[in-house]
Amino acid sequence: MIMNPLLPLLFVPFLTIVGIALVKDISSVRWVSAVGMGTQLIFAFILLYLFYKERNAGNTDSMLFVSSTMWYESFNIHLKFGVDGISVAMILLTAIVTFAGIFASWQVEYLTKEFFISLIILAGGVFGFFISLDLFTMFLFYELAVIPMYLLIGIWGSGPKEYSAMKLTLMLMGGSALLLVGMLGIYFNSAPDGGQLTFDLTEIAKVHIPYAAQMFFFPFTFIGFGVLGALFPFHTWSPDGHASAPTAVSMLHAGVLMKLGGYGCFRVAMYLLPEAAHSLAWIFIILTGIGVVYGAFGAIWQKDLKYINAYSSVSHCGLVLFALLMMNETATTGAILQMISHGLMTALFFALIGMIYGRTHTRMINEMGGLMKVIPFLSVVYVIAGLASLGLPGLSGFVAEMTIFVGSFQHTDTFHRVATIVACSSIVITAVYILRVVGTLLLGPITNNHYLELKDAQWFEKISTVTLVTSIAIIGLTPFWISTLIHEPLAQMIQHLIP
Amino acid sequence: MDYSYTILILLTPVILFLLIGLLGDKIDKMHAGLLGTTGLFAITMLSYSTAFSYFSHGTVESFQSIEAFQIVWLQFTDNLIIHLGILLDPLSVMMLVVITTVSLMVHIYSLGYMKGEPGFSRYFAFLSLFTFSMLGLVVATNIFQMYLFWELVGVSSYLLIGFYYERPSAVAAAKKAFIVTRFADLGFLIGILLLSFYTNTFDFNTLTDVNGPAIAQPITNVFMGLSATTWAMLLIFMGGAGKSAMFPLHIWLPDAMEGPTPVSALIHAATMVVAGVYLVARLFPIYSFSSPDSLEVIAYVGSFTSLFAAVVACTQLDIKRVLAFSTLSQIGYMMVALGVSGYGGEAGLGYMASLFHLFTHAFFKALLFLGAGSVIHAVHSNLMTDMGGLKKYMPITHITFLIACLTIAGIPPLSGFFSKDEILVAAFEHNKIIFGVQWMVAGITAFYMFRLYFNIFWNNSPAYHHTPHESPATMTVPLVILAMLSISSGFVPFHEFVTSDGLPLTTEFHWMIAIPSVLVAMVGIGVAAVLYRNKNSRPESLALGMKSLYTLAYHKFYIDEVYLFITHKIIFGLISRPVAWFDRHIVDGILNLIGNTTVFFSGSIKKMQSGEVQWYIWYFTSGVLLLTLMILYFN
Amino acid sequence: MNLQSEIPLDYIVVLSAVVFFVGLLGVVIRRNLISMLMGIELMLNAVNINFAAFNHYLFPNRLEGHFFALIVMAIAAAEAAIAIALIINIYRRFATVSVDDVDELKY
Amino acid sequence: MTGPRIIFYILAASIVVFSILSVTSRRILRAAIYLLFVLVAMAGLYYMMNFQFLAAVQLMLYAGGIVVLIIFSILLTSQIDSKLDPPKFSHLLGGVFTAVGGILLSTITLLQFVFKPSGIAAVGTDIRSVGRQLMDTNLVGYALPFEVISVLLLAALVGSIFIARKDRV
Repeated sequence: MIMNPLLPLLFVPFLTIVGIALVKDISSVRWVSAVGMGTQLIFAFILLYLFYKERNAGNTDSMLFVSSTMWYESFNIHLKFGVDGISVAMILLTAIVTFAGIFASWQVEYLTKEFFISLIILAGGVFGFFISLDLFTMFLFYELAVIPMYLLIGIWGSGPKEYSAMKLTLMLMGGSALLLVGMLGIYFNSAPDGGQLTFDLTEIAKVHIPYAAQMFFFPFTFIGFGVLGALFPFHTWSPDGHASAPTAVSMLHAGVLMKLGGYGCFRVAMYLLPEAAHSLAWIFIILTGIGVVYGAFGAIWQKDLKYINAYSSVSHCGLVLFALLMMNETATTGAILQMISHGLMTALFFALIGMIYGRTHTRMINEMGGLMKVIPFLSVVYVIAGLASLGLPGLSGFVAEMTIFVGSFQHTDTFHRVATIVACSSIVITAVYILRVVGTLLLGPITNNHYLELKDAQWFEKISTVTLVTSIAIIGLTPFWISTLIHEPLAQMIQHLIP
Repeated sequence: MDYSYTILILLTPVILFLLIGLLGDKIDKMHAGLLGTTGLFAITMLSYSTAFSYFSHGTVESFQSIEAFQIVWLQFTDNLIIHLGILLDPLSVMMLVVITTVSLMVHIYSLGYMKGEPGFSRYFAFLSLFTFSMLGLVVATNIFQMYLFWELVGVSSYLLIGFYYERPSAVAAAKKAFIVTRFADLGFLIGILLLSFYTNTFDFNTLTDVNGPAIAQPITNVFMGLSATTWAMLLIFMGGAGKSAMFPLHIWLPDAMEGPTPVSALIHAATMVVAGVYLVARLFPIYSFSSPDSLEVIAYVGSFTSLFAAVVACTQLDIKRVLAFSTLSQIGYMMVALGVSGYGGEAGLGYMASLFHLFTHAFFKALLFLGAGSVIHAVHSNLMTDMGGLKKYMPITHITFLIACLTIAGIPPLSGFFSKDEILVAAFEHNKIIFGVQWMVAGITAFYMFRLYFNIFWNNSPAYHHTPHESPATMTVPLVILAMLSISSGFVPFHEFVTSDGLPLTTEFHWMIAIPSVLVAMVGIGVAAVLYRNKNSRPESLALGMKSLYTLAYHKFYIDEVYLFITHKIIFGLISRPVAWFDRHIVDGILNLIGNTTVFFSGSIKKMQSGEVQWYIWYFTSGVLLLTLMILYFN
Repeated sequence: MNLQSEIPLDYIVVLSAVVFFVGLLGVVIRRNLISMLMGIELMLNAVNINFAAFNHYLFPNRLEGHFFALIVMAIAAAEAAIAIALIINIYRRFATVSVDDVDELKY
Repeated sequence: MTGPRIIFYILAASIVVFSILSVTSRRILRAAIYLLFVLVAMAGLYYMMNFQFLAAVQLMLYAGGIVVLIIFSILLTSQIDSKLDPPKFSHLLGGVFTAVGGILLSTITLLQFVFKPSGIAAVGTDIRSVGRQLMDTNLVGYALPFEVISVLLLAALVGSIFIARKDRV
């Protein structure tokens, strides 16, 4: 047996941080980070390969590469790691976005070392979250990922950064507080017949938590994760937070961290409390349905590029939760695909916005115009990102959205189908705001003569954007493999959800 | 017969797109254009050979549909699978021929027309992308593949309309085109969802199978008096209406003329805009058997659009807009034909006629646009007031344009006569009112086309900056070829190939219908000649005479303004803006309120920590007293 | 003299409570350090009365309360000495004995 | 109405009245004098309880020592004719409220409680026996507290000298 392929995912970030702490000058810091995250990306692909190999060898366990170590005996807390297809997909996403994020923040000059260390701690937290199979460790990594965010926005942000950082952190902490209540509720009900209480996800899934307890703790858990997943009306940290955050942080936050919300909602809230999920789904379907349309409408009126994108994230992430709540295999596959697709897309958007801001020093779309002429590379990539966002076939957005819509529509209940039609209408509104931005920002005559001197993308910016565009296109062109990868564990999980 | 080589028809343009798109800056512009054109020539030849072998090797009785190629692209559920494949049946093979032919002509023409443009290679990349999408659309084996390429076609159209991206009007037009069609596509998508929910399949062969789930299984769900199938089919037609610019979703098409003229010829005249017709034809059995109500709707929508557009076309001054409205009107004809048709046998005449008209229209409308492009190339203006007397400067353009005008007016023995005649026959047999409208529209069509013709080529010449000259051979050769096709395509025995049930159809010639329709066309031409052949004041006085109608028509019946009102005032002003405000002030406000309340209370409590020892003593004593009180008297 | 037979214990304890809270009032309302010290002395004395009274009434066989009162007195003396020293020192430094003006450590 | 009882009432009344005057008077020197009266009255109270030694110490230490010390410090730090600032309203309100509330609460509670006199024979409280017990190291002796107090007093002595030393400032 070779080494467990999950461990490098935790060690590499750690070693990278040590490496960054040891080197002196800025350029070495950058290179150490880039090499570290590049290695992480390679390990993520190795994990994918080993996962396929194991599956093809006939291993049908729901979780692979499981390792468990007793950590704190009194409360039966384990360090338990393991992955299924969904986690592997999320890990790939995280690795790609982090890699791109490092290159997107190549030009951070102020406290570079600390910046990269915080960034990698954040990424490490996310990796840990996705491979954890123990509620407590999961929560631990969740907090590990959320807290550097405060520093990253508060120190390296722009605009009203203290306010935004505070707002974001407080809201997410509020979410964590709810989550903690829900988690402890699950823990203390994890052995209804007496016996050892446990935080172990797979163990809890096997027992039947009493219905009353489920009904009580489901809203806590779901909203707790939902805050991170921009559940309406707990989304307002997103516009302010993103607007103030530095580029790479926006990328990681919208691209990866918001996915923790959706993943947690599914893995913890719905999977462990299935009956309550069934009874209460309609409330959250209404909320997410509102969020999808509301976010899109909200985006139309915004002037600031980052606000537009933040609202669009509200809309797209709303779709993730919406599809999860439909609780069938297709819709859930779509939700996970949408997480990945939105993660890549929005990371690309934020990277581009950062690069454009770095050149024009404004994010107001009506102050810019005609950028296609002067910075064609970035503009073309922006158009591609926009098209992906509005669901152009051949890019990832289409695959995800269509899977969601078709899946949700398969629901036999009329209410769910009507909700699906409402959610569908967001694709038109999305087209409106995307094209508005593209039209005003990139096309048309050049509005400012200074722009004639702007330089197009530098090499590191190209690496960052090309990585993301390629990923988007690969998923968009050949969705079958990733769809199967995600779909494979779902059959069993959905079976668990349906009473 | 093995048709798997047809995959090359799809692969070649996408490879060309990537090649030209990614290497566009590296290679010489002209080489990029030539590369694209050569590639397209190869595709055209492949399509011809496919068509030849398909039609010659098909069984005598009927043409079977063949799935030449099929891979799984994405699997939703066990039955709902998006395949990427190639479906060959008479309809799609016919479309292959039309698309590749027109596209090839446009490619050749563009080599001359777009010469010297800064985005020359980008233009050819987009053209390849469009060709790929359109071909993928017509050979789709299932409705979702069609939707997929449908969207791609929309994006290529967006990119090409906005080709001159530094011109704000072009950007606005591109945006408008995309959003309007996108809105229609929403209907299409919901229609697909509904249809697939009840039939549990995407596959065209299963859907249109007379014994299949969509037709044989009665669907009892009724919503607002219409069955679920009817709703689904109406919504799908909405998608088709958006792409085919049927009233009231037509507003994007006239604006789309901001794109380069060859693009208008290819996308907005010959191929993409007939996608709606193609869609309805593709799903025709379902329309015919399961929801005849929606066919009625299609017929009336088509009829109204054709009349409406024809009236508007009479007043427009921009020659490309005249042609755009003429396109609307002609597509209206095709829709009418589908709407009045039945399935199989004699009843299926309308179906055949519709596609026949699609076939001939593609050639003559492309010819008209390319001719107009040639004129615009020469005088550098789109307005017919800047033109006149060009027949002596541009003989080839003149002759080919005249042929095209005669064809669209329906003068025998040109192709337009045959196809339009079949449509009128079908309409006559089904619904006399629609027949009457279409007959009248035939006259108006002749009138506005010859208004255009006389205004461009006859009339008095304005003062040109420099003498207009005939276009180069790259532009005139396609014109000549298309003119020949316009003349000859009417003689194709179309009724033997493309019919609703795959069986050959015998058609008769109806003198009772042909003669009035030709007569009305002659009248239209005559009126146009009287009014516009030479400079005179009659048009102005006529316009003054019908001032209100003229103004209405000139402003396209103010439909654009209505849309503008709805989008800007209602959607932006009454929904989006309040939503943004609501989010900033209410949702966020509540949050800030919670924060501020906390701060306020903490501020109040903070004062207790004043550092004044006397207060501490006081708190301490009061606390002790309070505790005593509680313990002794309140427990 | 035997107070036991003349006056109930309650009276003395109530008296002590009154003195105690009056002393507290003095501490709270005055800003002058010396006045506050006087209030504290009152409170200490109130406590002393209690010690003595309880000893006298309830446990006359031992002298616990008596000695405790003595010790309190001694401590009060020590406290007063230190306090006066501090007050004098504060006066020298700030030329005031008002607590409001002596707030350098607060900020 | 017997003699001791009358004396007790007089003492009690003077304790209450003078203690209130002491905290309410705005002339600080008068306040100190009123405090002196309170302390003297308390000594009388101790005397009535047969604690002659305690009464003597009260007189010597408080009346003779602390009050004198206080008066000295007043003379050192204040103008004789200056008045204290009237108390702030919030302080007054809070202080009076707590004081009155405390008095009421204690009084009500105490009057409800019935103290049962033990009736045990009293030990002698004359100076001799007090002295014996104070110096006794047996179980009932108080030699240890006595020593502790002496150490404390020494520490206080040193401390106050150290604090009040002039050259340190």
